[in-house]
Amino acid sequence: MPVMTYLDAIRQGIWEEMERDPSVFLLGEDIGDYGGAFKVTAGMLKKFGAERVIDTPISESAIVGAAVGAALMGMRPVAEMQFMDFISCGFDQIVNMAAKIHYRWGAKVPLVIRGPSGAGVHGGPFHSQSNEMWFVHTPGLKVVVPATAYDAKGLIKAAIRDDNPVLYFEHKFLYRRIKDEVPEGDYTVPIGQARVAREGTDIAVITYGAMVWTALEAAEQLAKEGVSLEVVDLRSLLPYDEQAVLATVRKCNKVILLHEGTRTGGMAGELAALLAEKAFEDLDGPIVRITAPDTPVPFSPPLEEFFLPNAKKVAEAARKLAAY
Amino acid sequence: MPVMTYLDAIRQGIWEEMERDPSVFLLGEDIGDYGGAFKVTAGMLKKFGAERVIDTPISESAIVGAAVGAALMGMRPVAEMQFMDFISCGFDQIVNMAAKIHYRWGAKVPLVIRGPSGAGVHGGPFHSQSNEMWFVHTPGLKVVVPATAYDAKGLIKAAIRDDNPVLYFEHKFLYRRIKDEVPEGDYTVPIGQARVAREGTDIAVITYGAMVWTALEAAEQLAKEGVSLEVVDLRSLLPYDEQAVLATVRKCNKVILLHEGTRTGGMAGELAALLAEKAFEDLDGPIVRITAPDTPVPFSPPLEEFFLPNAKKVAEAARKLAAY
Amino acid sequence: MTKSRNHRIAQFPDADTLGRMLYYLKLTRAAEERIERVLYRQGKIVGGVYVGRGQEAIAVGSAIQLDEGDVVLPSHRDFAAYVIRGFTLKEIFANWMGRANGPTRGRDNTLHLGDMARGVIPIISHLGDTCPVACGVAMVLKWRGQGNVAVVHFGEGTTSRGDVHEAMNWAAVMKLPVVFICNNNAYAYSTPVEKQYAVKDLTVRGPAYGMPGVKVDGNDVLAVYAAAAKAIARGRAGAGPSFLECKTFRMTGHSAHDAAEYVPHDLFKRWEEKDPIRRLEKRLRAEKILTRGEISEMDAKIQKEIDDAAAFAEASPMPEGETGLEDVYCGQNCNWGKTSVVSRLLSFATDNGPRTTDN
Amino acid sequence: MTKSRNHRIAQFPDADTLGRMLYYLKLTRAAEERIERVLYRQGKIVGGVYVGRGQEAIAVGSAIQLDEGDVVLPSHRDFAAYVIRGFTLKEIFANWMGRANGPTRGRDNTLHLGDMARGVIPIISHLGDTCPVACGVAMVLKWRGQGNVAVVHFGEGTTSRGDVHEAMNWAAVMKLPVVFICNNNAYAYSTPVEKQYAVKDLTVRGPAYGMPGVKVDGNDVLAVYAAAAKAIARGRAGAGPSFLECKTFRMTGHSAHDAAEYVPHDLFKRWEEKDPIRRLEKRLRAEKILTRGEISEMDAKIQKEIDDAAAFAEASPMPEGETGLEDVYCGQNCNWGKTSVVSRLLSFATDNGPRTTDN
Ligand SMILES: Cc1ncc(C[n+]2csc(CCOP(=O)(O)OP(=O)(O)O)c2C)c(N)n1
Ligand SMILES: Cc1ncc(C[n+]2csc(CCOP(=O)(O)OP(=O)(O)O)c2C)c(N)n1
Ligand SMILES: [Mg+2]
Ligand SMILES: [Mg+2]
Repeated sequence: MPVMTYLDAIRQGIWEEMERDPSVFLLGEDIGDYGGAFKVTAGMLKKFGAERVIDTPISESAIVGAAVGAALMGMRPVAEMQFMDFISCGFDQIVNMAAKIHYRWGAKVPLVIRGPSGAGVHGGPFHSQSNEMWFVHTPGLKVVVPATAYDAKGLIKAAIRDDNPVLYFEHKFLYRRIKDEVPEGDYTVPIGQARVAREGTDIAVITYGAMVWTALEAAEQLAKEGVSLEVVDLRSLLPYDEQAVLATVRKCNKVILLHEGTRTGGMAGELAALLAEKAFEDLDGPIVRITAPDTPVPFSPPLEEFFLPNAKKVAEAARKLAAY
Repeated sequence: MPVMTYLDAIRQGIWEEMERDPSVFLLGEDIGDYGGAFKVTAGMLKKFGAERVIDTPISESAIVGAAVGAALMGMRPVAEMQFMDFISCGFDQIVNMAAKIHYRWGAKVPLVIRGPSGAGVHGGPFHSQSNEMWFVHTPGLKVVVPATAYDAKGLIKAAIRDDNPVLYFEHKFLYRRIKDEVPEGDYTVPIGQARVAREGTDIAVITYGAMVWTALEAAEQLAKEGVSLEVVDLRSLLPYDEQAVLATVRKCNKVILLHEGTRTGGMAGELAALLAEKAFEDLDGPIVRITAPDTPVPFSPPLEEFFLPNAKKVAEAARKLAAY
Repeated sequence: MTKSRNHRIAQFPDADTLGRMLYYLKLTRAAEERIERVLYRQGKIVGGVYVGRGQEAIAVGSAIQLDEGDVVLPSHRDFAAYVIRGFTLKEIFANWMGRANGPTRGRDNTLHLGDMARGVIPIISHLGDTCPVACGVAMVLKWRGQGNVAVVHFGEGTTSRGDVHEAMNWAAVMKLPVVFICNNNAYAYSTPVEKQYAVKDLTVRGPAYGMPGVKVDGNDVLAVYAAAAKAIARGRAGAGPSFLECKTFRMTGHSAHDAAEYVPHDLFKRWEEKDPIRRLEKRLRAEKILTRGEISEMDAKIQKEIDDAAAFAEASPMPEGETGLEDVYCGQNCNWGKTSVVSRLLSFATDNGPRTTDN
Repeated sequence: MTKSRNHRIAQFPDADTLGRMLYYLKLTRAAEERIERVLYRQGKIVGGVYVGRGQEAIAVGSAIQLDEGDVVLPSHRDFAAYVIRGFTLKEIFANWMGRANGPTRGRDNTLHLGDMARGVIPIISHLGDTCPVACGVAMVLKWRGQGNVAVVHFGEGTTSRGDVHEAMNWAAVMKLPVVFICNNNAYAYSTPVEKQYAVKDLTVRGPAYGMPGVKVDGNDVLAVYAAAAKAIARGRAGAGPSFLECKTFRMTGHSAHDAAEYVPHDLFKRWEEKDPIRRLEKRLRAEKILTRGEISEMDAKIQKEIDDAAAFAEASPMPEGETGLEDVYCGQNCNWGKTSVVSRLLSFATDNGPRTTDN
């Protein structure tokens, strides 16, 4: 099977969907000739033409709004945010226009909003945000967060084929750092299905995005110390895979919830509530959250490093929890 | 002590702060001559003049941005959103400009964004939202949610005097329905401090906003059945009062988390995580969430009634939990 | 790119169209009056009530010209646009009353009625949001090359929102077939135009983006018709967007609970004289296109339609609470298929006048 | 309302100002070159690097005129505005390198440097966001009545954002002392102006809101000076906002990692000929305001300042990780008081040229 980067997998997924379905088209800033700030759409203008790969003005609200309009007309727009940080400028169109149309009058709004999110590349407070929770808390949207190249391709295809507005959060730290086996040709990864990234028995680590790799690194370390971590990669946050979350906790009885987004109101809270409601009897220790602290993402490398969860922090927490 | 409505208490709080501090001024749509859609600012134009009570164009993003600029210049702007639903149009200025300035370069940004939120008046999907969680998940902001007239006045004063951007969510259902004793003259309610709205011993109900009254109604009912509910009114969501949350759960050992916002990614999740981390040994039963379901707020009365938590739903859950 | 069509750019409507315009003007006026001044006051309608009294000519004079495949995105005061595009009074009244068989199944209120089959995308409360949506619609219309257009309405207050700007600029850059129609009714809620913008006429905004900006007497349905005809023709021909500023006046409060005390009283009087319905009616009678008798008949027919619709709506069931959990997503718990717009429509008589799509 | 001031509206700078302008132009060019072409390539600067090569005259010709109490909100390419308002090269280099003693204490990068004491509110990455902020600043300046102005810069691509529209309309309605300066450098990242807007000159946007719109040769610091002088005077006099479109060219890629292959090569050549620094230098020598020797001295001084600043920054400590937890809120875990901008400034020599506030 061909090995490719996370970024190439996204590109291949979009490319194949563009070939498969003429209603798929792309819009965003600098995505045409330039191929996008991170080159995810490189080559697409040449291949698919200017009607299907559209450079837009710097108008995030209009990008989302126009995507909604095109979707209502039967198209499947894929809109790029140059950085997911800038999604705040199109926020209203997402949460009030796109998210509510089907509920209000039954029309389909199949669209994807995708782009780079996350920290680790010293991008500073405005190019590093993990702002997925605003959307996880907005009924009518779907939110996916691939961690592997395989999932990146399978989920972008699923997102494009989905009949609802889907937010697809790419992690920019993974773009060229992660490579794995990606089948050629067609497959999808179902939205709403988690994946066990590593089997284990003692402590469940539930996470997503770049933090999956952090968890795996910690698991490797802990294995040497005789503690077995199971790593669950959520892959989708809305809807998220309740059964998978409950299953791993029923198996391990202890749990670490790990994410790069800030703590208060983060995904870990949602998962903790699910567990406290439905796996209360299965827990043999407190639920542990490992998240970024409640600050903007700082720029300078030592600050950013301190801000981000890492394998050492996960390993320390796991050791403590193992001893509980 | 004078008895006044929730709405009058807000107005009185703003009025007194305007009198006390010439740097306080108001801006928003239709707040001058008209006195605001709900008349919270009625009479203020006449009293304080057009320089301090500013009717703006329909430009929510500019309302927030201009408030930031004025705050940087040493003023204390209080911006009205005609409905808190429309805050999504000024979202970017709140989460990226206002929330991060102090962290980035140390300047003070004392401003308040206030307005009516919440359902119960058949306002439909765009005039009924409880969208506080977007902001609770944004470091650098403060979020307050008064439930009583006393707190409405005390918290608006605290918000205006705070040196940070504060979002003040009024509940429109309470405006003229709730009346209580409000001292004349100056007092503040500290941001970040919860309040025990009713003492009890068996089950803690932790809630805020209009749902405080729902919880109290349920408590009244359950008392007759011999089950004692303690009702904790958070009053602030960011920061929220960890100690009060832990204390009530350590006392009652069972807990219901109640709010009008939608479920996934809602405040109940955050509280559940706190409890699962820090009160794990104190819990004698699963944590129960009672929230709105994950849908937009529907318009038609039977739909809206079904959507909203009410005393009956709380009472039922409490009975079950009591028997656990 | 654009399929050539044998549309004459008729800037003056024929007799049949004139008659239909009078009908829609009157229907709108009477239906909204029933809603605002009768049903609302009787407590039969809950939530906000916004009407377009005095400014009906804008939607009538423009929407009457739309073809199949065109899309209109009306404002909250463009009742006629919905009716002309085929929403029945029964549907509309049922929705105002929150009934299960209204087009939103009770989920949304006022005129938030959408149906792609009828080419209608409704306003949402968040003002200005439909302008970028119109651009997306028009992109697809342009690709299809069948000379269709998108027409989006908004108030003059709404022009202060960033989305209107982003959309007008976008449409100009991409040369999209969008007609931007500003219903300038002099007030945005309580805010007069001087506090909303600092130019005399908003028409300057057109050229500021690279499109025509045309001032129109919004109380003269023929003037609206002519200006819209030109703008629509421009769109159909692939020449890009236009901006029309239709000057009119809001002859009510902002909503049913607003007494509009902030409006100088003589303004109402002055604008009453320019009433678009009386103006057209007078003309049609003068030109003998309609007789007094025919007009009385029209009035009676309209009252009957409204009576029927109101009765139908009142007799319709409210939705069951649990149905509010359905349809958040397409494909899962979705009931629009089962009780689809089309199948639900079958329960409505289609008795309220001609529909544009028969044009 | 506006305190009368005895500002002559001098649309032509005096000899001293001309010299200072040349100094700031050269300082900017050389400092940015060091950052973009040396330090960045050496890996000493991390994150994005944006410079204003070729368009330095816009910030210099406008910011040089600002007084105490005025506020500037520069774009990411207006290096000179920061320096003229008193940020030292040491501060700037320390910040680019993420050091603990940079003005952001390592929290933010590039030119995101703010200080109300120096009247500087920095751009944030979210383009256009500072325009409404400028309005809020100007509201307060207007109330204070001391004839101060706010000057906000943004790229031509940024004009497509809703916030710019909301702000320009707002400033016009409230007659605020704001000077909106569009640095039109022909590209927004890779996007040429034809894909950004459909008018020849953006100047039409001024009158579309009710303010003057003035086209300026952005590569001629004297033209910028003259146009800014008029706009600033208008603001100081209480006559409201202005819009300047300064035409220039971005003589680099969008950022240090962008080779700008999408820019037709001859454009660089054509614009090289209009280089603002050479133009001013030539003129000052021709008019014998500065000698060749004085200019060489200036160049040498600038190199030394840059060497010193770079050395200082490199020798400065990185922040401790935990300090990132401080200062999210004012008043709680806030360390800006303890190591305030002012006290930290004392550790910087103030040796990089005159400051506007001494004017
Ligand atoms: C983004 C947004 N801000 C505020 C409101 C509240 N609001 C509803 S209608 C209205 C006035 C609209 O004025 P205009 O655009 O002139 O339309 P008109 O009602 O006069 O037809 C306002 C401020 C809103 N619906 N959306
Ligand atoms: C809201 C927003 N969208 C997109 C970006 C990404 N971005 C950064 S600079 C830039 C181009 C800006 O062009 P222009 O306004 O002309 O300024 P210039 O860089 O040419 O000076 C873009 C698209 C951003 N920073 N903010
Ligand atoms: Mg209006
Ligand atoms: Mg540019």
